[in-house]
Amino acid sequence: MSDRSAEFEQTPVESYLSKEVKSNVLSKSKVRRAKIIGIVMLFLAAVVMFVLAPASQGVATFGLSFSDEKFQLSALAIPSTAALYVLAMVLAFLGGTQFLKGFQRKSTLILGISFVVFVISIMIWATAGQEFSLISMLVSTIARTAPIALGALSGILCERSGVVNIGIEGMLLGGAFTGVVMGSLLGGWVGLIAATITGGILALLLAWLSINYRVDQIIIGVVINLLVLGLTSFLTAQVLVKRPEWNDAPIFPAIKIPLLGDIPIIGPMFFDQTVIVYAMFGLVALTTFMLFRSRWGLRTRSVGENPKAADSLGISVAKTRYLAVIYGGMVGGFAGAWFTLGTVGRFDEGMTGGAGFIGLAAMIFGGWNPIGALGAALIFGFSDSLSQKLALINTAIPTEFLAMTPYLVTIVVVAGLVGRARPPAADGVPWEKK
Amino acid sequence: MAAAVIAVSALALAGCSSSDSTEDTAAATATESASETMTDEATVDALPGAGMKACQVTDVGGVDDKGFNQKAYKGVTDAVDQLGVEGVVLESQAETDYAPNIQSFVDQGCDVIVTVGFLLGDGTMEAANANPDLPFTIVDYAYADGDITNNNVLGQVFNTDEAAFLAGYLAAGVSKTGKVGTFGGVNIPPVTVFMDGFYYGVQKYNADNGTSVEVLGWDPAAQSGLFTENFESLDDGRTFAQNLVDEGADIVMPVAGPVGLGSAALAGELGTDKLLIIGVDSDQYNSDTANPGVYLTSVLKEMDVTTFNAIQSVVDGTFVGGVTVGTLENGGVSLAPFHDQEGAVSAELAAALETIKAGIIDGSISAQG
Amino acid sequence: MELELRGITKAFPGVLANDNVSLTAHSGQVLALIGENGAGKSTLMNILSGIYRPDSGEIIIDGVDQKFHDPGAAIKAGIGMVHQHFMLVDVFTVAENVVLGIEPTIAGSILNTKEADKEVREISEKYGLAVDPKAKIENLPVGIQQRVEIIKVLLRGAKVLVFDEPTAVLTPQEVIEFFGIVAELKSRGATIIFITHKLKEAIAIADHITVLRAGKVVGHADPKTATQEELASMMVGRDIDLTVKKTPAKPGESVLTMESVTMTDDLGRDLLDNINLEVRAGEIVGIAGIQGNGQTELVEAITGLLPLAKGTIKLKNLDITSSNPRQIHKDGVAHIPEDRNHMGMIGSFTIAENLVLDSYYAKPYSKGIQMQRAAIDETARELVAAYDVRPPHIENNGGALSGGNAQKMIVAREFSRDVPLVVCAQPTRGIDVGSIEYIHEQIVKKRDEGIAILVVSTELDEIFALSDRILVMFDGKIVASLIASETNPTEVGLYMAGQNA
Amino acid sequence: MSSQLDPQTKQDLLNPKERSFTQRLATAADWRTAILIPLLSVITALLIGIVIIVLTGSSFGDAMAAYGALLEGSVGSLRAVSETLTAATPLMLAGLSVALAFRAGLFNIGGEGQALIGGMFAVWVGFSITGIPIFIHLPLAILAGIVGGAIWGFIPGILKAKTGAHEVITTIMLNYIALRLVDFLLKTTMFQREGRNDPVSKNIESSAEYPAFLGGIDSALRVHAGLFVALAAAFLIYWLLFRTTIGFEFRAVGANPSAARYAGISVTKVYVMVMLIAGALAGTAGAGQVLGVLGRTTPGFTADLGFDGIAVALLGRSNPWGVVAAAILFGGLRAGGQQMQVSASVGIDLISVIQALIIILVAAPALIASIYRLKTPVASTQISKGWGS
Repeated sequence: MSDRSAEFEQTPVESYLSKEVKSNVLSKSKVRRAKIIGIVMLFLAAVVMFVLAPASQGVATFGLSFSDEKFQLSALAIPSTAALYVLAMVLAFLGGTQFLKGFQRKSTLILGISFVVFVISIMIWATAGQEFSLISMLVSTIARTAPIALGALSGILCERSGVVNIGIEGMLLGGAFTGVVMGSLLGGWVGLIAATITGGILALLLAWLSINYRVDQIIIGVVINLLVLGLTSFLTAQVLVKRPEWNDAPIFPAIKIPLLGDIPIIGPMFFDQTVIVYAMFGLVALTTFMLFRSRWGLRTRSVGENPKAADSLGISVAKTRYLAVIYGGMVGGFAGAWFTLGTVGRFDEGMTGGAGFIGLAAMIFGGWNPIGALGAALIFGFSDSLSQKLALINTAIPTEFLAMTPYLVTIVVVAGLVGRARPPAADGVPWEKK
Repeated sequence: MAAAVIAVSALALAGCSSSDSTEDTAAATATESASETMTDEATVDALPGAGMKACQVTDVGGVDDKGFNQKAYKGVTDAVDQLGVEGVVLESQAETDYAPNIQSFVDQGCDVIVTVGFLLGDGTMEAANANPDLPFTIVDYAYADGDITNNNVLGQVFNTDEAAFLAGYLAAGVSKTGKVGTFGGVNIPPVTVFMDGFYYGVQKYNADNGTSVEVLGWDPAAQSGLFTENFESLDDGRTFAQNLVDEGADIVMPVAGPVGLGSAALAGELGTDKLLIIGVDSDQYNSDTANPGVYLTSVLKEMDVTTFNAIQSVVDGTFVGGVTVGTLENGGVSLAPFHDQEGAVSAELAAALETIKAGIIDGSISAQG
Repeated sequence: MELELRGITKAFPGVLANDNVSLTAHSGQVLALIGENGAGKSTLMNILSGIYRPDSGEIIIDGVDQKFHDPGAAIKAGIGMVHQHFMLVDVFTVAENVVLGIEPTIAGSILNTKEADKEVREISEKYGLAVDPKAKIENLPVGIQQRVEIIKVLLRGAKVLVFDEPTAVLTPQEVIEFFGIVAELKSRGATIIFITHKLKEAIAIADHITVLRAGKVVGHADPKTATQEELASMMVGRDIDLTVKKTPAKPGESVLTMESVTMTDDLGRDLLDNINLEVRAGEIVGIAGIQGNGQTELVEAITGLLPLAKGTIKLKNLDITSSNPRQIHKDGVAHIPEDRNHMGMIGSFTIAENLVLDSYYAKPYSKGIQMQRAAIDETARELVAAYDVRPPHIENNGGALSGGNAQKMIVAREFSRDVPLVVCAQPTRGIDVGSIEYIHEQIVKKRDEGIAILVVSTELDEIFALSDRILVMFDGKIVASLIASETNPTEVGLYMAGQNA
Repeated sequence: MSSQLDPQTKQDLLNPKERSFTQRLATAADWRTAILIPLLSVITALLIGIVIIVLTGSSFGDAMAAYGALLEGSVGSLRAVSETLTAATPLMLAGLSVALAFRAGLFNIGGEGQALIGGMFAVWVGFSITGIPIFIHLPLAILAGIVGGAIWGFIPGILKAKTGAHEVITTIMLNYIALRLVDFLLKTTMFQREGRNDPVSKNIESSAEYPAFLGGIDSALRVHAGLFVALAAAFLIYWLLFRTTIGFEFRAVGANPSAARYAGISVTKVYVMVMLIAGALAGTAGAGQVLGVLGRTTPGFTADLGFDGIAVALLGRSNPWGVVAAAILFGGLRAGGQQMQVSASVGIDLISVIQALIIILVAAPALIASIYRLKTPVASTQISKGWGS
C-alpha cells in the first residue's frame, strides 16, 4: 500500500481523472494528514508550554484605544505566565484530539484556530512586562492590507477570465509612478485617475499580447514587471531628479466617518482611513457582487472556465477577456496610487517592494475569490504589523527574522493550511478560435 | 503597431515629461544627470582646478539616494563650481560593478577618485594599491594600517554619534509626551551610529534634568531595534513612524535615506504638534521640499565638505592619504538650524545644547553613553 | 424550418475538411449524417453553428441566405447545436449554464436567478426533460448533462437541432429515452440533424441518411431500405466486415485475480465496491458499463495508478496490490489507457520517444542513464512498420498523427511487449473504422497467443465483438458476469443501467 | 477538449509544435524562428529604446551616441568582451536554472534566493578553509555553492510534491527569506569580517578563486574560469535533458504529467529533482559571483540575478544553448550599459527596459512577423503553464 499511496497523494489531481474522482483524495492519506496536523498542533503546544511560558514573567499590556479617541477602553493587562499555560493547555487539547480522533472536515479550521492561539501566545510572551498599542497594530494591519488586497483583486479579475496576471507588481509600480507625477501637476484626484489608467494600459498590453498573439501569459507578466521597473527607474533618474516638483503630490488624508469612527477598536480600524482604503473595501464588495451576481460576472467566469462553451453561446471570449483584464489592470494601477498618493506623496525606485507578489499569493490563498483574498491579505498585513511591533518592544528575535514573518506565513499557509485551491479551469490557456 | 502601443504606454509612464529639458539648477538637490560634464566653459581657465577631473563611483544606492552618495556628489559639484574641475559620476547597479567602474575612471585619467561606502572598501583598496600615485578618497570608510601601501587613500569617517547625541538631547527637551523614537534602514554601523548617539543624548537629558524620556526603536545594549530592512519603501517610513507615534513618541529620527521622507509625509499630515522629524545626513529642511516644516533639526554629516576638501587638496597638490574624522569640533558633523521649529526650542535648551556641544568637543562628555 | 447547405468548402492547413458539401434537412424530419472520424462531419457542423466560417458555400434557411459571423448569429437564426463534448461550465449550475448568453436580468445587469430557474423548469416540463435547475453540472451524470444541452438550445428557440454523436456516452436505455426526446422534438416540427457513426442508430431514427467521406458527400440512403453493410462500405469507401473473426477461446491459467478490491474517496464513498474478478490466459474479458461507473478506477487500480482501500490484486502468483505503476509495468501488465491524448502519449514528443514512453529506462533503450538513440530508433522503425502507423516518420511529433494512427502507435508500444496481461481501456474510442478493424484484429491475435486481455469499453458493439466473457459494472460494483455467446445487448444494457442489480 | 475536429486541426490545437533545437535548425523554414525572429526582436527593442530616450528629453544624436557606447562597451575591445563574458557567466547558470524548470513544467522564480544561499555556502568554504591547493579548494567551494542552492531549491520542490504548494509563490517568498537571512548571517561572527562592523563577509582565500584566465594579458580582464563551468553546465543540462532517462522524465512531466505518471514516472520525484538541480544551478551562479568576481558577500550581492535568469531562459527558449546565447546578449547589454553611462547621458535603467522589450518580442513571434511582413507562420512560445499543472 505504502508505495502506491505515497505516490498518489503527492500527485496533483490530474485532469484525466473522470469527474467523479476529481474531487477525491483517498482516505488513507487524509488520515495521515490528520495525524500530521495533530502533531504540528502538539508541537506548538509544547513550544508554548516549555519555551515561552517559563521564559515570561510580568504582565503583558495591550493598549486598545488611541489617546485622542472619544471613548477610551482600558488597556488589556494579561498576566503572562498564567495566560501562556492556559493557552498551552488549549493547544494541547486541540492537538491531542486531532491526533487521536481528528476533526475530519473541520481540521483545517481547527489548525487555523491553533495558529491564532499560537500567535497570541507569542504576542503575550514578547510583551510580558511591557506594553504596546494593540489598536495601533490593528489599524496598521488594515492600512498594510489595502495594496495587497487590491493587488490580489487585480489578479482575480484577470484570472477569472482565464488570463494569468503575474504583472501585478508592475501595475502597482506603474500606478504609483504616474499617480505621483500627475498628482503633483494636477492634483490628487487626477493622479488617482492617471494611476488607474496606467494600470489599464499595462493590462491592455497583457490582453493584447495574450489574446491577439497568444503569447505565454506568464512571460508577459514577467515582462510587465521588468519593463515598468526599468521605465520608472529610468524616468526617475532622467526626469524626476531634475524636476522634484513633479514628485511631490498631495496625500489623501484619512477621513473619519462620523459616529462610526468613534466606536472603540472598530472605529479607528475601519472608519478612519483614506479614500483608497475605503475604496478597497468597496471594490472587494463590488467585485464579489459583480462576479457572482451579475451578467457580466457570469460571462466572465464562463470564459475563464470553459471558453469554448461561452463561445458556442455567442459570447465573445476575446472581448470578455479584454474587459476583465483591463478592469483588473485598472484596479492594479489604482492600488499603485496607494503607495504614493495614499501614504507619502512621492515616488522612489522600486518602492512597491514585492507587494504585487504578495498580492498574487493572497489571490491563490483566497481561492480566486475577492473575499477570500481580502482575508489572506489581512493575514499578511497582520503578520507585517505584528513583526513591526515585536521589533519595537525588543524581543529576543533578530529583526531580520521578524521581517521574514510575512513570507514564512505565506509559505506555511500555501503549503499547509488550505490545501489546494482550484484555479479557474481555463486560467492561463490561450484561447484560439479558428 | 507594437511599437506604437508600447510607445503610448511609455508616454503614459513618462507622465508629462516633454522634451523641454531646461535644467532647474535652483533645485536644492542639485543633481545633474549621470556623467554629465559640468565644467563652466566661461570660467574654465580662471579657476585652479581647470583641466583636472574629479570622478565619483556610487554604490548601488545611486546618486539620488538622498544619502551619502548624493551628499558626496554635492562635494564633487561644489568642486566643479568653485575649483573649475570636471566632475563625473558613475552609478553602480550591482556589487560586480564597483571594480570596473573604478577601473574605467582610472583609465579615463581621473585626477582624484571618490568612492562611497563600505561596499566599495575592497574595490577602492585594490585600485589604490594598483595605482599608487592616484589619489582616492572614500566616504564612510577607514582602512586598517597596512591596507594601503602608498597611503594614497583618504578615508572619511564621521563621529556622527556626536551630532546625533545633540539631536537626542534636543528631542528629549522638546518632547511633550516623554517618548521619542528612531528607526533605521538596515542594522549596520553607518545607520546605528546615529541611533546610538540619539539614545545617549536622551539619557544625558534625563540625567541632567531628572526626567525619564524614553527612546523607542533602539536599544544600544542589545544592538536591536526597529528596522525597515530596506532603503526604498517610503511607505515603510510612514508606517514605522505611525507605529512610533501610536506608542507615544512625538519626535522621530528615521535613519533610512529616502524612507525617512515617508515619515516626514506623516508628520506633515498629523501636524507638528503630534510629530516632529529629525533629518539625517543633509539639512532636510532644504532638501525635502514637500514637508520642510516638520523637521525639528537634522543631524548633519558633511560628506560634501570633506569630499570637497579632498578634491581641493588634490588640486592644490597637498593631498595626503590617511583618515579624516568629521567631528563636532571640526564641523564634519553638526546639528542643523531649527528653521521653522525655532519656537519649539526654549532658550535654555538651546543654551544647554551649546554647553553639551562644548563638552563633547573638549571631551568632558562622551557621545558613547 | 428548411435548412440547406450549398457547396460548403473549408480547408485547414494541410487538410481539405469540407469539399463542396451540399445537403438539405426538412422540418419534422431527422437527417442522419454519417461518416468516419475525420470525414468532416464536425467541421460541417461547426460551420453550421457559426464556430467556423466556410471558405465558400452558402447556408440557406427557409430560402434565406445566412452568414454566420459568430455562434450568436447561428443561434439567432434558429440553429441549436448539442456537441458531443458538452459545452458546459462544470462549476456552474444547470440554470446558469442554460441562460449563459441570454441571461434574464434585473436592472439590466444583475442576474435574475429565479427567472432563470423558472425558464429551465418550464422547458424541461414542456419536453419532459427532468433536471434540477440548481444542481451543479459537475455533480450530474452525463445523461442529465445532455438534457441540459438540449434545454440550452431549446430555450434559445432553436428550430434546427444538431446532435453530434449524442449516444456515445449513453446507456442503451438512455439511448431509448433519447430517441423518445427526438421523437417529441420531431413532432413539434423541429428539424433534426443527427451526426453519428453508429449505423444501427442512423437506420433506426433517421428519415434520411447522408454519407460523408473525406470531406465530400459520397451518397444518400433511405433508412427504410439501406443495410448497415451498404452504409459502412459507402462510409469507408470499400467493403468492410463489421464482425471480428475469432475462434472460441481456450482459457488457460489464471493471470489476473482481484479479490474484494475496494477503493474509496475522501468522504468514504466507494468508487470500487468489493470487486472480484479473474482473467485467464488466452481469453478476452470485456468490462461493459456506462462511463463513470468505476471502470477508470478499476483499470487504474490494476495498473497501480490509484491506491486501494482494501483487497488484493495478483498477477499470476505475484501480489501487485501495493506496487507502483513502474513495478507493475515491469511485472508484465500492458496498458492502453482510455484517454489517448491526456495519458497515452505526449504530443510534443517524437513518435520514437512515444514508442518507448514506458520502457525508455530499460535495456536496450538506455544504458545507465544514457539513452540509446540508435536502439530506440530501430525499435521505433520496426514498430511503425509492423503496426502500420502512418506517416511512418519516427522523428515527427506524436501529436502530428491522426487519432487512429496515434492509437495504433500506442497499441504498437503496448502489444510489442512480451507480457501476460493486457488492459485495454476504450481501445478504439474516436478513431476511424479502418483503424478499429485493425486494432480489434490485433487484440484477438494477442488472445490467440495466450495472453490474458481485459477490455473496458462503453461501446456495447465493441464489447460483443471482442469479449469471451462479459462483466458489467454499475456504481463501482460488478453486477453481472456473463458468457458472451449466451447473452445479448439488451440483457447487458439492463445491467448497465443497474436495473437487474 | 478534444471534440471531433479534423485530425490536423485537433493536433494543431493540442500539441503546439515543439522540437529540439537541433531539429529546428535542421529545417530551412525553422531557421527564421531560431535566428531571424530573435535578431529582429533585438533590433526592434533597440529602436523603441531610441524612442524612449528621445521622449525623455535627449536628442536623437544623444541616443545614437548612447548606442555607440553600448556597442563599444560590449564588443569594442578585449576588455569589453571580457566584461560581457563576465556578466554573461552567472546569467548562463541562472538562465539554465529557470530553463530546466520550465522544461519540467515548473516556474522557478527562486533563482535569486538560491544564488544567495549558494554564494553564502561558497564564501564560507572559501574563507574558512586555508592552506589547501586550488585544485581541491576551488572545487570544494563550487560544490558548496551547488549544495547551498540545491537546498534552497529543494524546499519549494518538496513543498510542491508533498502539499501541492505552488512553486511560484514559495520561491518568491524564499527569495525574501534568503535576503533577510544573508543580512542576518553577515553580522554573525561566522561570516562578518574581523575588525569591521559592516555587513561584509570575510574574503575568500586565493586558493578558492576562479582563475582569471586572461589576467596575464591585462589584470583588468575579469573574465574567469567560471565561464567554463557555466558552459560545461549548459552542455551537461543539454545532455541531461535530451540524452538521458532523467531528462526524458523531466520533459515528460513538463509536457504531460498524466502521461508521465502512466509511464511509471514519479511526478513528485521529478518535481523534487528538478527543483534540486535548478537550485544547484542558481547556487553555482551565486557561488561563481563570489569565487570569480566579488571574493566576499554583502547584503543582496546577487543583484537580481535570479530575475535576469528568467529573462535569459525565456529569450533562450529554455534550450540550454539558446540560454548561453541569450546570456551573452544580456551580458553584452549589461557591460555596454555601463559604458553607455560613462560616455553618454543615458541612465543604465534603459537596459532593463530594452531587455523587457526583447523578451516580449521574442515571445510574440507573430508580432515581429506582422511588423516585418514575414510570411513564416510562427507559433507563440508556450513555455510555462498556468496554475493548473
